[in-house]
Amino acid sequence: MRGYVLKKVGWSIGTLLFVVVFNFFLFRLLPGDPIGLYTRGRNMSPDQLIRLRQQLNRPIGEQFITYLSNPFASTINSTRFNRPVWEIIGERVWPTVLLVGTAVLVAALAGVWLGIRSGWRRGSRFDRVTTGTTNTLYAMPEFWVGMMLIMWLPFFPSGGINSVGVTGFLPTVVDTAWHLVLPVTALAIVYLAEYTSIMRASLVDELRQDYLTLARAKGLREDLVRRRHAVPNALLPTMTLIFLNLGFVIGGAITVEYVFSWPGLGLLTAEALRGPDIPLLQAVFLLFSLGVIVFTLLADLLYAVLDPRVSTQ
Amino acid sequence: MSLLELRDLSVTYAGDVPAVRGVSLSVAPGEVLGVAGESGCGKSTITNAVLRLLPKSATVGGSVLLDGEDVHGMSFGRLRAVRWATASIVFQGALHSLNAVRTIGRQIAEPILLHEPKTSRKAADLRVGELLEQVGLPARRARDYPHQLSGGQRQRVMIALALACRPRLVIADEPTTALDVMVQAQVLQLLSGLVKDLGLALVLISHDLSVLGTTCDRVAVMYAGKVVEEGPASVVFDDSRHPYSGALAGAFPRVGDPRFRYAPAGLAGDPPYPGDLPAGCPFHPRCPVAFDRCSEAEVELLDVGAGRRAACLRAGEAS
Amino acid sequence: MSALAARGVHVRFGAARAVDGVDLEIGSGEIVALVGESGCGKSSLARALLGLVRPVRGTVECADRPLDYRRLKEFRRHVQLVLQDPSGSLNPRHTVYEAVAEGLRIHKVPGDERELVAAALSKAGLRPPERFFLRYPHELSGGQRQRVVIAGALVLEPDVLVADEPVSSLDASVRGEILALLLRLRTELGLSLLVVTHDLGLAWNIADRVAVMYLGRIVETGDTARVLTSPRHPYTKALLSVVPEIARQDPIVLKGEAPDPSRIPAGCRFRPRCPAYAAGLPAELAERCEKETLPVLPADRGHHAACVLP
Amino acid sequence: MTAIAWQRRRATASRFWADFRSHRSALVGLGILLFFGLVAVFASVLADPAGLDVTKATAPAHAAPSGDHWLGTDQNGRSVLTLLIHGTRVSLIVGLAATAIAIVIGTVIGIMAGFYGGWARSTLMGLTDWFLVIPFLPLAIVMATVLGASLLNIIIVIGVTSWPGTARLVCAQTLSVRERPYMERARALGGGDWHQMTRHILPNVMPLVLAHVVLTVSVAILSETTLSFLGLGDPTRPSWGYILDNAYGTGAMSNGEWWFVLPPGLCVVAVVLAFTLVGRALEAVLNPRLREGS
Repeated sequence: MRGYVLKKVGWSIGTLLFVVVFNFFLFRLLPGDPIGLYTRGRNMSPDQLIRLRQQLNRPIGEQFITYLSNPFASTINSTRFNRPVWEIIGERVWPTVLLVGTAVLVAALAGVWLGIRSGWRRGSRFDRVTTGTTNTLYAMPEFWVGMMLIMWLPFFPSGGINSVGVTGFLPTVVDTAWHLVLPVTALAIVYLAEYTSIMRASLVDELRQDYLTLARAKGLREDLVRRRHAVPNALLPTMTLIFLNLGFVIGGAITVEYVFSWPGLGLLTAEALRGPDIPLLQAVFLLFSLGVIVFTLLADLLYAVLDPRVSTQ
Repeated sequence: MSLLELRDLSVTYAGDVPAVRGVSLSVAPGEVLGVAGESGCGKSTITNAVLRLLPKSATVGGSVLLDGEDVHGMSFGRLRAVRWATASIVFQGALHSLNAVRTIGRQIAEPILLHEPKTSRKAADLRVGELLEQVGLPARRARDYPHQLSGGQRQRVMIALALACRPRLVIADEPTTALDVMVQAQVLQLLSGLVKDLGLALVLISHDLSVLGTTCDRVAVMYAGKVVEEGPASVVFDDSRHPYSGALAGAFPRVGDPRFRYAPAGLAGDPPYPGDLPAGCPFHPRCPVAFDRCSEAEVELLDVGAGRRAACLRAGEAS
Repeated sequence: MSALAARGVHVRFGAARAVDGVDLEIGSGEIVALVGESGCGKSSLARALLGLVRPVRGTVECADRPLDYRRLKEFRRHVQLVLQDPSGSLNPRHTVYEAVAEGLRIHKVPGDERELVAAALSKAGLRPPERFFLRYPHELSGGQRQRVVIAGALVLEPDVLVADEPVSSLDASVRGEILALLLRLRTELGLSLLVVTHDLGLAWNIADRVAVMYLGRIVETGDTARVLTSPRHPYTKALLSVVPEIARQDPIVLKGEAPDPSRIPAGCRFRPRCPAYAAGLPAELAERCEKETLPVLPADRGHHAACVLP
Repeated sequence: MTAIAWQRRRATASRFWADFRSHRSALVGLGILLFFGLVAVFASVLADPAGLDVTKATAPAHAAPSGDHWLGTDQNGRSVLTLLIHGTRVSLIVGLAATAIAIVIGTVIGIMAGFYGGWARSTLMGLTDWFLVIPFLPLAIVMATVLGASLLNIIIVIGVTSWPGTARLVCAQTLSVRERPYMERARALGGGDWHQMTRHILPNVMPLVLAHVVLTVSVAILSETTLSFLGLGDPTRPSWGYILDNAYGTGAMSNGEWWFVLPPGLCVVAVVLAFTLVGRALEAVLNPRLREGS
């Protein structure tokens, strides 16, 4: 167990290093004038330009070392907002966590339930309908779902996180929840498809196993066979996969936040694109990668805790 | 009275594949019955038929009487009550038959708590410890997970599990396959001891006739879904009346017997696929002593004296 | 002259001393059975003899010349392999013809490929061979598959065949035929044969000599009839006693399972499970069991046992 | 003998087709793909490419569907149907070409890593894991920004961000094939690395890869749509995502211009779903683990 944890933590650190280095060179080793890239389409004061030129004209090795000493402390301001990038990002984290967290929770609960029902009765009408629906939902771009929702459900707010003029704690909460409905639906629909198929596949995998025959032979009722043996065992890989997905899910929120003008990291990314605002993009990219690494590590650790085959090794 | 009685049992799988074609067998308490045969002869289907664990698509004919009651006529509630409490199974492939993410103790306790709901958790744990010691494992292994045990130890756990509800009949399906000879000897010794101590009825299923010959009271040899020879274990192994039993016995030669030195005994051809059986006696294409009548009609089991039956037209002539 | 020999071979996998010093010879036209429980190192020894794993110490000799690992391909024409599981040893996407011709193509053997393949299939008992050319492995029975594997080895006209548990995954009634085929190959083609098995009955069936392996070493070796009728090593005695048989002496069932080859005990490696030692030995003998490292048994034709007991 | 060999191959192919045909949804998928394939090939015949040119558009902007423009017009007065028809071509080209890149990289790396093991595997799979960790969409966005918007760049971006999944799958399959006894037999016969890889590993890995290819195409098409929607597509080659981008940018949803929003999305769903259905069916037919018996 200790060895396993150490191995995973070591791997995460290695990956983090890779991402940090990759992030640096991806933006520096591009063809063309870096200044042009960093300032494209921006009006900058001569002062700013001089500072930027000083930074970018240093030898690449030196820049790299400065960067490595603290990759999260970008010395270059956002060209769009003209403020330190991490300050801007800090403001945008919570809306994304709220949106993605709610969507994942809803989708995971519903997806696991649907997956269990359709996997247990493989080939039934319910299963066929569920599988067909999830395949279709999976094929939908989430931003398109969002656009359709805006078009057809006009009584929900089509953008933003709060209406103008709402004050007080409770009214704000209610108002935010009201604003959450459409973006959460758009995201959850797509995740739902994924979680359902993961849960179904891992349950179907379990159904093949001999230990379920033994459970039946012991005299267990079918629903006990399912609840006590098949489902807990199938939940193991599902939970891990859901956790593993969390890191990527944030990336998927980009278009939905953009469509709904939800002031989170996704919208920030889309804003950074129109420019493009390279320092901001770089920072956002690093943050997303970090998120995936952290959640991958958490998924591995969760698996170790849940599966005795790892924890008792 | 016999504890388990199969009366003309037949099982046909989906796609018209007859796996078992009219088998009648019985076991009394304290008796060990061996069922021998090769892959596809239907021996494992019998195991599953006894506790009605066959897939829904299978059609079952004849009857399985457990304590005089037909298993296939029971209500589901009654069936669940009978499963494991009256008869239990030692499945082959212990690794896959155990739930990998539950401790052995919990898996053994599960049927106890299920069939004797008044048992306290503590009493169940105590009983689990006893059971483990009975099969030669220390009680503390109850806290282990299946992957922490060796193949032989897992097989012992399977046996402890089968004894959990004090059943009167245990069916062991290839309990020693994939085990080393020495571990195989340990497991067989354990099973024989349990039969003696607990007065169990034991059905031992194996492809190895020599194993059955030494462990069982009576042996039934199966071929293509039917019993082709039945009788006291040692005589079937030593002096078989059906040429197929003879070949099976010869496949595991007696070390030291000059008759087998440089003379491996085997049969030409292969066991038939259950969905495509030859006409007449299904064994006749491989039979060294077949003659023209063998391909005409299937031969029923004939009495050949001293509690022995064989399904061969030449059974009377042998030896 | 020996067709294939191991001289002081040691094979390691990490900390596990899978083969821990073995001398073994397979004479020309001889059938030797290498017997032991799983994990005793018998399969590793067989793979070392085939040049599939390289011993950390010791040499493998083919026709009295040490094996040159830079010229393995040439060596492969002399020594061929037959594996336990015939369904796994054939590529499911190759026809019988392709499976048998594979060796010919690898070695660019001159001559009519079709005729050579047909001849090999006939030798392995698949007649008429043309009927099998275009079959896929899944269309054959277990016995037929094993014959195809044997034909694939025979097509290179080797001098030695190493068979690892050649019949243990076959149906009981089919085994005899495959063993009979191996015996026939010896008499008709003069093949030498090393059969790796856990089954003493199989050794009795076909082997001239038998070597019993325990925890990386050969503990008893000699003529099959002598070793199996009057065994000298307590381990051989125990193994023989548990062969299921009617009317035999009481079985000596050893406790525990095959021990870990990464932790070989000092002194006699069998001592922790030895019934003779457990029953109590004279102090002088017992001390030798505990302390003395027994020499590697010689590879000659005599009957030897690695035990301090007479 | 070659005649019989061909006969056998034909028999194998027809058995495969029979298996495949038993999945009704896969036939539906195949039909949809055939339809869109024909549309892509004959795009210029079905709709005059001149209709894509903003300067030549004569119809009123934001017009509802009519006899002239079955699916109405966009903000520049171009026929949405014309855009859709030509968008089919872009979506399919990007999907197929990007997949080809991903599959080639993934298969080569996967087989190398799986076959050689040890040092080579640690390095190659470590690299794969790293690329797997980088969130796909942000990476694609960054790369597209950096490389600039063109059809070729979009293909490259999607291609080089999609290979790690393939490499993982191929490596796992190679590892399992490598442990089969017939590999040991091939070594004992004297077969070298090249022989083992080409004669044994590749034929046993390819079927799985084939099913995966089809699924990768559907992901690639979705990615293309997303990138184009974010304005990273080639502005001279309108794709379905580009239409949606324009629809969103000109407020088509709040104006109730359903003809501007609904059709491009439906096209994406139809094509992606079709590839998914075909891929799943191929998986079921080709992957013996999912098959009963045999």
